[in-house]
Amino acid sequence: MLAVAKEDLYTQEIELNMGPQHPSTHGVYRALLTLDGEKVIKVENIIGYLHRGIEKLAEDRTYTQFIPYTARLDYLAGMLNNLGYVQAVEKLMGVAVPERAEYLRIIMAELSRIASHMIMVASMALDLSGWTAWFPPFRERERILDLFEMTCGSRITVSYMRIGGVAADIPDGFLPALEAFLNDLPGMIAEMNGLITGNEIFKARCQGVGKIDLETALAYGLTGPNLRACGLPFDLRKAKPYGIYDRFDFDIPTLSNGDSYDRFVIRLLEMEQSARIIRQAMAALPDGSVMAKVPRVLKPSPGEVYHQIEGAKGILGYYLVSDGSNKPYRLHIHGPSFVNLGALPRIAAGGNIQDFVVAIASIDIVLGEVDR
Amino acid sequence: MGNTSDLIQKLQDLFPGLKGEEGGAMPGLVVPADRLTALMQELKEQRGFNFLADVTAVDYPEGDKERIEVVYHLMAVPAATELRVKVSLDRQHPEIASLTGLWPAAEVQEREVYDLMGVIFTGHPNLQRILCPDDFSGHPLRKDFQPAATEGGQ
Amino acid sequence: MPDISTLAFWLLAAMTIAAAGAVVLLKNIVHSALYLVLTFVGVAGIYVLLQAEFLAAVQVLVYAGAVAVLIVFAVMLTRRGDIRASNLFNINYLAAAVVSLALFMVITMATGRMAWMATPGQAPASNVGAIADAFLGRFAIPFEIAAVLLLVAIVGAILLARGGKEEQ
Amino acid sequence: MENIFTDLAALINGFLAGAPPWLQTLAMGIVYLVGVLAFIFLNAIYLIYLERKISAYMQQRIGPNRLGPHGLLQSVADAVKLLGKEDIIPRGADKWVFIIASVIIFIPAVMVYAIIPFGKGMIPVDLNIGVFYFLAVASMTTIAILMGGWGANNKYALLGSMRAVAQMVSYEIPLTFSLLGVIMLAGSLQTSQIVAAQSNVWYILLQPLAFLIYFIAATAEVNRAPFDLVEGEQELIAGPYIEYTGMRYALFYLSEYANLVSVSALAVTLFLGGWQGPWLPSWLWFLIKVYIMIFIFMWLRWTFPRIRIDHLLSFNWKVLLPLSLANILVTGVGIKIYQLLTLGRW
Repeated sequence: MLAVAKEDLYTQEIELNMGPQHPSTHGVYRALLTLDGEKVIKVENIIGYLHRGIEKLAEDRTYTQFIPYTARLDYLAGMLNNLGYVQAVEKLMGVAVPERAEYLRIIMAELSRIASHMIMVASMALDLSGWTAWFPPFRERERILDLFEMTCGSRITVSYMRIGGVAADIPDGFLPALEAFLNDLPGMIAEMNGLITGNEIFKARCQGVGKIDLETALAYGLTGPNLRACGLPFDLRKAKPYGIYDRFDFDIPTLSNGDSYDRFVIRLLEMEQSARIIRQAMAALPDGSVMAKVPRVLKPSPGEVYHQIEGAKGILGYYLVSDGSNKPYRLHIHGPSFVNLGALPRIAAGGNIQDFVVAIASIDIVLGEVDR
Repeated sequence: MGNTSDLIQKLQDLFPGLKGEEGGAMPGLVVPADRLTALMQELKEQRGFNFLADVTAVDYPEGDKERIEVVYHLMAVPAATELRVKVSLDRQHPEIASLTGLWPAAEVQEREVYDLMGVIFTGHPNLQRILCPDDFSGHPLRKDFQPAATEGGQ
Repeated sequence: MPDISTLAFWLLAAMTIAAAGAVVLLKNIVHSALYLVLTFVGVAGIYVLLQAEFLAAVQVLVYAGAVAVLIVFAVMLTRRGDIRASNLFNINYLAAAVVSLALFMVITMATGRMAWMATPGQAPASNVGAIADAFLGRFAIPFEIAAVLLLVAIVGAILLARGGKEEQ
Repeated sequence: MENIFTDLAALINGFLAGAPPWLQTLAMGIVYLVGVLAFIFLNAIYLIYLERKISAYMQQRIGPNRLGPHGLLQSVADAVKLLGKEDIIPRGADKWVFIIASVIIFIPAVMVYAIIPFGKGMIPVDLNIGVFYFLAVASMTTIAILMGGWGANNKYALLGSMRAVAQMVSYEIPLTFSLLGVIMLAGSLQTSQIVAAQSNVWYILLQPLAFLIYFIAATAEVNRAPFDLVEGEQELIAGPYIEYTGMRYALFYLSEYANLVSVSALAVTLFLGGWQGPWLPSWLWFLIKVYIMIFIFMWLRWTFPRIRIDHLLSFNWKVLLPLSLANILVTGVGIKIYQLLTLGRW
């Protein structure tokens, strides 16, 4: 009988720098992997390559001047970032927003959410080498961007929301184009389901990979679709409605496994719900002004506010401290990607390199928001 | 929110030195630094504030009470009740116990606060710079921080 | 002009011996292992000259394509501080030289005493059938025993790879 | 039309009528080599274009359409661009291993064409061990990838070559076994005879399982999606090829397409009746069939996500290998039963 002590049979661990230039890190992010063969033993996040000091910049800009910066945080869901910021300032100042603007905000925010989820499903398919599945979401996302461009002139960095309303009313032709888009959206989702969701290889690579249970997910501060994929129907739009979300009828899709596959599927399900909200908002869209009467120079009275909205990637929070001047004394942005990425070492350890790529795609980070 | 004043009352009984802040959009507590861990444990395990929503800090260099305030936002999931907890720290030696033992979510956020504001979190497993480069000096979000470019230009 | 196959033989023989020498003499063990591949290929070339194409293909497939790959692979994965000086001379080279020299003498003497006969006529166009007949006819039992041996080796490898029960 | 290539060969041979026989052999060898090289280069250039067009078609895109009519010259331009690129050899690399690997990879890719019957009487060397020669030479590709991966002194390259060894050495086994059924039916390893034996019925009908196993194993052997783990651009970026630039990188690319053509050609020869077909010239039939095979390979590539390495290996050892062994057994028993029924004896 061959007697080999276990200590004699060991393999040398190697450290592998994945990034900052790597196709699957979704931007300039570096993961320092400790590998045993191909198995990932330890993950260390190294971030900050895109740090622009936006929180510091905010202290030197007026409240209105800061709006464009927000769209550069999560640049895949600019409208949602705009929304969170202007609502935080409005909460601080007690500004009431006209009805029409509220509805437009909902439409734009949900479109932004759909666009962000589209990027996620597309790039996750691509990270598994499912090249063809990359195209349907991007094709449809283009139409969302066209709608944004139609309204505010920008596609990504929208800066559409204003403190007290929105920058511009929607042009003629917007609603029919939106209607057409919403009619085609289920087709795209079905296309994705046919192309990739039901694919056996895709399932085999995602199911059970990067699994996290609900309790751990909460402890690690996971929010948004990543948390709902663990089975908790927690969505701020329902749990603590901001804006006029309490007027809409929609469901919170949940899945229970908390693995990469569920995190992928839940995005597809959420797109459908967002479409439902948009349809209701379109039907109820009132006439009227899109901008409240706000003073030219905004000087909120001293105080502080923490406003959270349900961003595309999780709970997006703005902590705003005012000292009574026309510039924020302190602005802190709680980016969901930042915290979700913090949970990655826990989520991804134990799989191999390919599983790591799946895990990082499934938590859906955007480095603009991680590094701020 | 009627029951928040009850909550604050009860907590004040438990933790002498605790101050309540009502009014505003969110109830808040101000707690002495040495009671923070115990208070957070109480809030998490007995009061249902099981989710650490945010950790940040604000620098107040001026006035007679120069200080750094570390601000914690908690949330009860799934009820979505929010609570703010603040700790005032000595601006020269800001030091506070880390909450990573209660919430692993605190790890990255406390690193960020350390990096940008210079607050030392004792007991943190890996308190290093996270957004700025490792060889960066200074803590950019402090009010008296001078960016290098401005220094050179002056 | 000499016969082209004679020329080819000398070229191949020189290449094979040079490569074999490199396996022993080079300081970088990965280079040694790669030269081993060249040695195998050279031997396969000599088989071709002997019109034993099947044997040559087996030589390439099994030795150059599989055995050498595994050797190179194992060598590459073995951790060494400096791979450039991983195949150095040590004191054992004296003993090795004695053994190799003795082996060389034995082989030379044996070949020298052999009465070499030129085979009459051409080699058969296809010797695959003959090899098959030999394997499955006259030498069926050794062939099957070799198969059993390989099976045992595979089962052993699987057991080793699976590890002990406590690891599962 | 049927005989243009054979006539051309005969013409060249005629020029050499007076030369000594060794010179004739050498000259004809060079002619065949040039022919095969031209075949490989033209195919590779066109296949890159085809791949881009097919993927574009599947992805609702247009694909290359700027250079030349319908973008036909795009790959030529790319090749020229690659030729002009700087040849970078990393400082830490094992220089000679790194350089030679890019050349060595191309040798087996060309050598395997020797036994491919491109048409009636159009086989460069009709070796009596034909199919076996193919497998033996093709197995050398692994060592070139291994050399490239190790020589680059890059962790991604090393991981890629580890995958290459695990994948290619293990998929060689079902690949070889899947061909045994055909060889047993034809009773020969010679590709010309295997083609001739399919004049009545293609072996894909008699050996459908073997064809399937061959197809899957060949996809893994030539590292094409969904088995392109060696390159794995989403994980290992380009695996063993990561540090190669310019023409050296292009050589790997080229040999990959050469391998794609050769495994398709072997599939056609062994399972799809080779060059046989009505009306059209034999070499055209061969080309058409090869391109149908290549299209299926491309179809797969642009449809499936990449498989995971442990799934890949367990699929090989637990599914393909037992199936290919069972196929040999069934084929052997079937041949004996057929002989009993038709000849009345074993």
